[in-house]
Amino acid sequence: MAATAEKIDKFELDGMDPEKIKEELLSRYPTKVARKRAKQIIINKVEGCEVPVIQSNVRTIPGLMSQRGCCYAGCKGVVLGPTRDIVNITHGPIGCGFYSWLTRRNQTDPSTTPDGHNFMTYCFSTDMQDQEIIFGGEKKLKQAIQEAYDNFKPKAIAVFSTCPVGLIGDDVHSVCREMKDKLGINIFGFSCEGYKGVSQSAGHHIANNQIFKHVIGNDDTVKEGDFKINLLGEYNIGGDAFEIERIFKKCGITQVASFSGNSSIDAFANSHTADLNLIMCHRSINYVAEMMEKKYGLPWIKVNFIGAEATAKSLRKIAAYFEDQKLTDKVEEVIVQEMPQVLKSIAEIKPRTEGKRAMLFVGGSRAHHYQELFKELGMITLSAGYEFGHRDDYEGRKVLPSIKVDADSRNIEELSVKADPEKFNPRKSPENLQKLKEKGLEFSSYEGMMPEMKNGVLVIDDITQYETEKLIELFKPDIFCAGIKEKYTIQKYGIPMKQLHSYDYGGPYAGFKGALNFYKDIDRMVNSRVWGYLKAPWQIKPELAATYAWE
Amino acid sequence: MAATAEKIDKFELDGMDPEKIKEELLSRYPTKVARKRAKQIIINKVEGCEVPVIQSNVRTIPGLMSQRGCCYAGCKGVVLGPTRDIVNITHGPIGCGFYSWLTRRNQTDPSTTPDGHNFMTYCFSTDMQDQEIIFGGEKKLKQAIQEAYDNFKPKAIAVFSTCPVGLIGDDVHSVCREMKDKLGINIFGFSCEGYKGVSQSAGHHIANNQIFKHVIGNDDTVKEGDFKINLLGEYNIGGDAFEIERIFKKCGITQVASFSGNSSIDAFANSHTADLNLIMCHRSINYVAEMMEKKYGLPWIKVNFIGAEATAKSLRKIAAYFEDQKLTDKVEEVIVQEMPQVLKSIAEIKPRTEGKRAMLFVGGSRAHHYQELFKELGMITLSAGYEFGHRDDYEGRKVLPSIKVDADSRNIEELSVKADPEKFNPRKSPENLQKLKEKGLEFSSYEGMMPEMKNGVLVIDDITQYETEKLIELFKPDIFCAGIKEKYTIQKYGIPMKQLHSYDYGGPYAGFKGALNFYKDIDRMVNSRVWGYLKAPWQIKPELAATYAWE
Amino acid sequence: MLLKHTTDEIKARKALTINPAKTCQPIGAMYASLGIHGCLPHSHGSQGCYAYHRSTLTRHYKEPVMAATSAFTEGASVFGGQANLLQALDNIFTVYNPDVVAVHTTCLSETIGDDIPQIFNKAIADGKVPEGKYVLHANTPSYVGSHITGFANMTKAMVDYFAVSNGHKEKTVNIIPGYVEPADMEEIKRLGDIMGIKTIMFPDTSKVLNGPMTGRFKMYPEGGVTIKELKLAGSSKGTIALGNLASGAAAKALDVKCKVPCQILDLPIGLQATDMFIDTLRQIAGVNVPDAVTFERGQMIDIITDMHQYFYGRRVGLVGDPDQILALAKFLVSIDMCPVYIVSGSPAGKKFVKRLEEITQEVPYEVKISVPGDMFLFHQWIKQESVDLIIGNTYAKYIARDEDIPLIRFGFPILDRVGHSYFPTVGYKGGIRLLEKILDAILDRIDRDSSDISFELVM
Amino acid sequence: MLLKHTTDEIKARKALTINPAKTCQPIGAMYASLGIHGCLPHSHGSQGCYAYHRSTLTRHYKEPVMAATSAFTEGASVFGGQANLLQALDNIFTVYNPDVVAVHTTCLSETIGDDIPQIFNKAIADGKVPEGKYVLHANTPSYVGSHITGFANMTKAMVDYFAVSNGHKEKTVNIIPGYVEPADMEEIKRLGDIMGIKTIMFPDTSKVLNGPMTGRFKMYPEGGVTIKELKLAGSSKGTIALGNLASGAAAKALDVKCKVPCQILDLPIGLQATDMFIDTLRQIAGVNVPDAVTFERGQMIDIITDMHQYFYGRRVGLVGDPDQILALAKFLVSIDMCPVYIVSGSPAGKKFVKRLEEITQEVPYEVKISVPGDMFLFHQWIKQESVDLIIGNTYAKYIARDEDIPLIRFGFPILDRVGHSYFPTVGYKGGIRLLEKILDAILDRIDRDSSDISFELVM
Repeated sequence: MAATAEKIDKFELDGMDPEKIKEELLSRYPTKVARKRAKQIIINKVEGCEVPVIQSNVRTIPGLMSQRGCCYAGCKGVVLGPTRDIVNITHGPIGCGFYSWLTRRNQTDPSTTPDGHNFMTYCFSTDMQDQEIIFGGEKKLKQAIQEAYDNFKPKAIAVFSTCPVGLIGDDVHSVCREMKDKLGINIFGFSCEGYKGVSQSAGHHIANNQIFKHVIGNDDTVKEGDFKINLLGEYNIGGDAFEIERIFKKCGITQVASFSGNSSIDAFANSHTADLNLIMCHRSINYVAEMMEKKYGLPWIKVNFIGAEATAKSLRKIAAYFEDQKLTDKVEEVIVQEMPQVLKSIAEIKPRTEGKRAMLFVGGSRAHHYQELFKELGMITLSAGYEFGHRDDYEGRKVLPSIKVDADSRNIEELSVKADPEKFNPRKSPENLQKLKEKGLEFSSYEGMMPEMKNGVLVIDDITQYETEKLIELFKPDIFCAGIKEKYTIQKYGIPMKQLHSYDYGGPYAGFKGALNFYKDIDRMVNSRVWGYLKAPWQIKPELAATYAWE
Repeated sequence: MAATAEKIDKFELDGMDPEKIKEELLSRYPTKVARKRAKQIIINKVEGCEVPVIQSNVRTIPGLMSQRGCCYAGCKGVVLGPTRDIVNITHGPIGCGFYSWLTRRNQTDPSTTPDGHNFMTYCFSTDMQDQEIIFGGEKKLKQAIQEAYDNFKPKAIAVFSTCPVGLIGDDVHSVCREMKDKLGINIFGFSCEGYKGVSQSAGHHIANNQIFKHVIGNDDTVKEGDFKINLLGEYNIGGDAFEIERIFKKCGITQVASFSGNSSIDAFANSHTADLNLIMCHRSINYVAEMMEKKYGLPWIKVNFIGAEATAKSLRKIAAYFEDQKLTDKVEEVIVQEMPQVLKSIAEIKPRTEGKRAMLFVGGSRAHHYQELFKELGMITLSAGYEFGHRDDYEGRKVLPSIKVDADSRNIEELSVKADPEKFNPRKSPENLQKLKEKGLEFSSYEGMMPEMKNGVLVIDDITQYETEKLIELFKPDIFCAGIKEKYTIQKYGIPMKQLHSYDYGGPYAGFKGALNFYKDIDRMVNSRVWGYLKAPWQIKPELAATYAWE
Repeated sequence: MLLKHTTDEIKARKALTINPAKTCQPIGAMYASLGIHGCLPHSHGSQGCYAYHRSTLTRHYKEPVMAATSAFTEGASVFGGQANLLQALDNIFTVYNPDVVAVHTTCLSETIGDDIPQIFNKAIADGKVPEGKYVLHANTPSYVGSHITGFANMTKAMVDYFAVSNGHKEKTVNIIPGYVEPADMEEIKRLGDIMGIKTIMFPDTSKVLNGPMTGRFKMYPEGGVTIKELKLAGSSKGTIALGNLASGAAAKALDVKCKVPCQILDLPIGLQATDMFIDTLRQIAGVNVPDAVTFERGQMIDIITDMHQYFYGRRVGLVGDPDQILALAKFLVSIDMCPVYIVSGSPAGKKFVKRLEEITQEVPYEVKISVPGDMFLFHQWIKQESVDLIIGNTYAKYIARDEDIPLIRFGFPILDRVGHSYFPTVGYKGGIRLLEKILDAILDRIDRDSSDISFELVM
Repeated sequence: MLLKHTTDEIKARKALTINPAKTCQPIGAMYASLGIHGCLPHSHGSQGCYAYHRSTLTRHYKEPVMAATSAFTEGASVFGGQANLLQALDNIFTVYNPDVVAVHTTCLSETIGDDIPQIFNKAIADGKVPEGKYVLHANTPSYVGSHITGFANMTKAMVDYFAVSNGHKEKTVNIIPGYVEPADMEEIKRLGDIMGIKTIMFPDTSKVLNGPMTGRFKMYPEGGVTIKELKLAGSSKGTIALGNLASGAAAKALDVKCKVPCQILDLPIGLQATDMFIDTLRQIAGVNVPDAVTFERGQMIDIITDMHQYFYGRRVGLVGDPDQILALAKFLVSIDMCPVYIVSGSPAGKKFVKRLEEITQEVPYEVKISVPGDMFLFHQWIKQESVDLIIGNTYAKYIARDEDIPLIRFGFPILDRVGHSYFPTVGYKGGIRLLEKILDAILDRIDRDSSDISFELVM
């Protein structure tokens, strides 16, 4: 990779040599650590559709302060958390349930399901005690499920295993089966112990598997509506999904299910009746899309509703798929209606944001998607990386065959899925798909983040606290995007930090209206006077003489 | 008076000799001051209906810190303030209007007059500036009246003169007449400059005179209703008048006008159509009652709705006056309905209040009326006095002929009122009145505070700060009643202090429900643990040794 | 509706003040006098004045407010108040034994034209002022200026009566804190203390009007500037006057009388005004700013940057006293808030209004300023276009309720809450308190107005 | 309704916790570790723990919360976490250079049974702990106790690892402040300072978790108890432990290990608990209480007596950590308020519940106590009979909104307001702040609920 350095447009890195920077980032590490990190810190270079290999989805290095969370967080927190009508019981000590209680801002609208159930404001836990560690927790879990049923009469209960559950050998799944039989409602478990895999990513996979096994396909009712789609990997942070739903509605597109922002288990059960899966967050949900395609015959396409242009592009993709002139016209009409205010806002704000420099280290797709919005504001992405992405998220799905399954991934169940003998129904003939592909509509495809980034910028996987600090000291970016743990560390440097998990309690940022919100927030952040107060007058001018206000 | 000391029940004064106490109160004063104050500090002694003479309604002694306010406060603040539908303009520098803005807790219910006018939340002032002091303020006043009219279109505007107005010679009354003619609404002024008289009392008189001259009798419409009365001298502090109105309503008594709690100028105008005037606060309003009797023929009786027993007694007086069996029955029925909860509350609270000792130095009738409530709780009044009472308020109206008019009273206009040739209508024949009198109903009569107080207690007129402190040091009463200026001075001694102007933002205290409120508040105050925290542990036990909580 | 007759139709007024945003001089003088140790304020006028002033101050502080009055009757109004004042001084020193009596006049005695120094001379000649006791006075006609003017005049009187130059400069720095709360005065002293500077602050109502409950009433509580300190103020290295309207006159008088140079600064409310105060103090005293102060500053900025999104762009209506609203407006602008309506009843001069205009020139809304103005006009502006927050005294609660706008109680008088006399709003710590109050107001409102769907756990 | 499925029908539960009023041990240990100067807390377990703890502490403090993790994968869970911890220590000291690493375990490493001292020995033997650097650890299994237990265990570890008796008693007094806010720790130190007492306080998160914005990020901020001080704690005259649950264990360990006698007191929240703290401190140190402290005490009582009518008889629901709710309940009772529902998720023992019952025995309502209990039950009680005020952490806002009850945010975590880390609630000044908050909550509600007719200017 060193050889590529000379060809890089150095302007993009404030005139700095990316190799030197990489060296600096690695210099303090013990040798072995440096060797490993060197494979995760990559200088981007796009040649055709080729980008360098980036090691990712590998173990977090102990002691280095990664941004990552655990398997449970990915399973319960991210994927299942936003479903309002399942009573989600955390089986384990109290902490895991407590920390994942309402902390992810998944908005939901219970008025859209007839029973109005919403358990998202509740935290359910078996609050495991030492006697359960010693004697096993199955009995308590069973009782907890019974109590949840008695108090809430939900239509489904899910159980999430935390670290000790696997170690002490509780058979969560058999307990769930037993209680399902007893209570007559859908009850299922997740073996999403925190130590599984190397990050949240393992939890997404486990979540996908179990929803697929226990829920999807349970309800074959074909609902009314044209252009039926499912939206996958959109978690309705700050109302993103509401904005996307608004646009769909306006376009006449029928959303059957969302995985899993503003979602209901009933919609999951019915989701295989849709005709197309749209993937927002490729990392967290691609498994479901792939399995649904195999079993039910729904194709999937990658979409992105972050960024006004990206939104327009995604809508056009959907229209292209359905091959319906009325839909195509409607989509164009909606774009024509929505874009003027976006362009007006850009015209007003861009002069103040143009040329400002951003860094994004977050999530498994957000570090990619949000570059769109910064681009719309004329801002430069100096460096980016994922917290829990895989190589396909960086380099594109074309590298999937070349990814070796390591020990940490091997322990995550890989479901073997076949076409359902009754329900499989290919929505498009292979010829039709081929025709659409030739028109530029890519199926089951994601190009990844790196091909869209400039040459010479640093792509860093699972960035450490140390590297974060170094980058900030070297570049002093105008804005940095990551999560809550990083926020104040960054801001202490006097650099505004935008949370891209919680949006700093703002949003929505998706769709057209979301873009407007984002522009305004970024304008506020990179142009505020409040970052100019860091030095006191006596620090700026320590000598003794001055003239003052009223004189 | 010294001669009477030996006959006094010393128990009432904690076994102390009242003469000695009086001596102590006077000892620090310069001789002349002591001589004056000696006439205002009286050891009570009731012999038949005779009580000692108490000098009152005399000048405040400069420098001694009296509780008193001024003529403007009595006129604008007390009597006219509670009338919601007159725009009351203070003519003078800003302060007087500002201080009397919403500070008296006169509640009012604008929904009871059709136009719903309520200007009590507003403060109107000419905000006199030095140029007006030099060149006169009439022009500005005229303009202010015009602006008030333009902005609010009220049915009446009143103008109140502050200290400088009299001195610079503004003719407020002629301005009012001129503007009345111009605008066609009722506009009238009050020469209630702060220096007039010796206290608020002068302001009451001036207020009475002008309402009588400019408003009462303006509307001869005889309204529907049985047993028509006016309630005089009730200012609806904390909703007192609402409670009294509730009781009247329940008894079938029709209140034509209230002077001036929850009042409207329309009701004043119509008040001469009632058949009986009831006086609560004798001091502030007796002038109106007397003048109405002379001009229109309405008799007046003294009532008191402070205290449940007093309320019952007052209701019976009214019934007796109207000589109607249905009313008498209704009144008895109401008393039977209302008293049980009063008695229940007393039974519960009295064991905790019995024998506690109170002092009351406040107002022109409250120091008298509230003794009723304390009596109901088994509490002893150790000492009492008025802020601005006259001898008749202390000793009873029988002393009126013997009160000499001094220079300070002489400057308050005394209206010469005669029977109205058309409207005079004696409600009862002289024979009838005599008959009622024989049955025990006293007309135009007020016995005063002193005859109802124990022998030996100190009655102190216009008490000073110094005397207040001395009394507290000597007696350490369980509760002290006065006004806001005194409140925290008293409380610093660790003695709860009840404001009897504002009720400390509690109330109502009138009527049956008010009595319940009062009992509860007094119970709370005299029995709270919070007065026991005054000494820190290291002040109580300064030596070094102790044992503590968790050991 | 509490103020149901207020509409958005604004009719020009030049004679009628409705719902004033000020009160009269004497109460300010009384408040300043309470900031002298062992002092009994005395109101030379009708007794109504002293009753009203004591009542209002008592409601604001929930503390004893001791003062005396000349208790004019009609006779005194005709013949002058000399006899009353002489008798009052005799009674006061005999019965209440203060160290000093601070006399302020009223509209009444001013209109009559009583000559207080002449009366003092007679009192002293007659032996009515005991040995070692003091009197001072300020002319505070109610029909000129406002309570701020009265405060300024009485503060200046402290200089006029007591400050003397002892011929060489002491290490002390004078601070005139302005018409602020006892807690503010305490905080200003604390900042001086941790900077290692010996300060003389006058007036100083801390420990006077926020005193303890001990079971003993002290007519003269332990706080207040002493006469000895006031004398010494004439020999200080310099004077810092905080708030031009309330403190400027005294500072200038001290310069003229004793050649003590002065800096007149804004009230140290908010980051930049506090910076200015600290920086001036260190320069006058010739000291370094200790890290502890810089640390507090950093804490304040930390909150500003952390919570910036909630401040940004919010429209604020500001009504209060001039020195306060100036400093507050600057503070609000500095955190990207938008003071759009600014009203004070106190006259403050054209330069003052110009500074307000400068401070608010970057606010992205039309900014309306009325100094002097009244709360009726302020309310009418809000009726025309609402605000997100009102900052004002207790009377503003009527507007806040009618218009459903959050209110932060600030200024004088606050009659319905406690806290203002115990916790400062000046200095960095005071700034943190203000930020907390602003955030509480805004976040409470967001919580209240959120739908169930958008209700936030973390903010 | 946010919690629409909560009804007043209470069904006995023994297995399912709903809406917990506690969290797990490790976060408490992490918080305590941050109170050692130059310390990097380290979570020995899966990386999810450290991520959750850092996130939660960060949301509460809006400050950097630095910590490391052993980042267990399945392999480590099977074979033990030694290799991970060794690698972590090497990386930490090499890259982040702390003075000390404080390791706490998790449910994972505890279930596995990792022997931390043995791993430390290996790390030291392997040269992974540089000269002059320290490690310490506490066992904090998540399935025992709560975050309070974790705090207590890590605080005790400070004693176990560092305290030594130097053979003669120093003049210092140890204070273990309990699981309180940085501002509380600062206030406790300030009280010691003005009493002229040299105190060693541990842990001490002041200036760590309420730090300034300066433009520089400091991984190890200036606050925290030093290792030198921790060593010296073994030679102090005595120890005051505030809050039995959070501080008792460390105090007793110090007594056993170094013969430093201890007094275990309630948290100094409220008048009487602060009295007890001050009185004990003066007795241990053998000093007189300065007037300044007594003055603050008097100010607090002044507010209590002035505003008593608003406190009297109001029903309060109290949910939080044991040491806190005990002190708060006592405080509320002392001002004639009525804590009627008291819940903590943390187990605290029968004696604790008995003390709560004693404290509340004069409350003229049925008092319901559930320790350990959860917020679902707390809410159900409120559904059955409402309260006038809730005091609890941010999660209580869901109940407060559903039931339209004013909420005072108190305890951990507070995720949606600022102020708690800057202004103390301990000591007399903290008491004044609490009184202000209670009054604001009650008076705001009175204002809101008053009719136009009964709306009050003065309160």
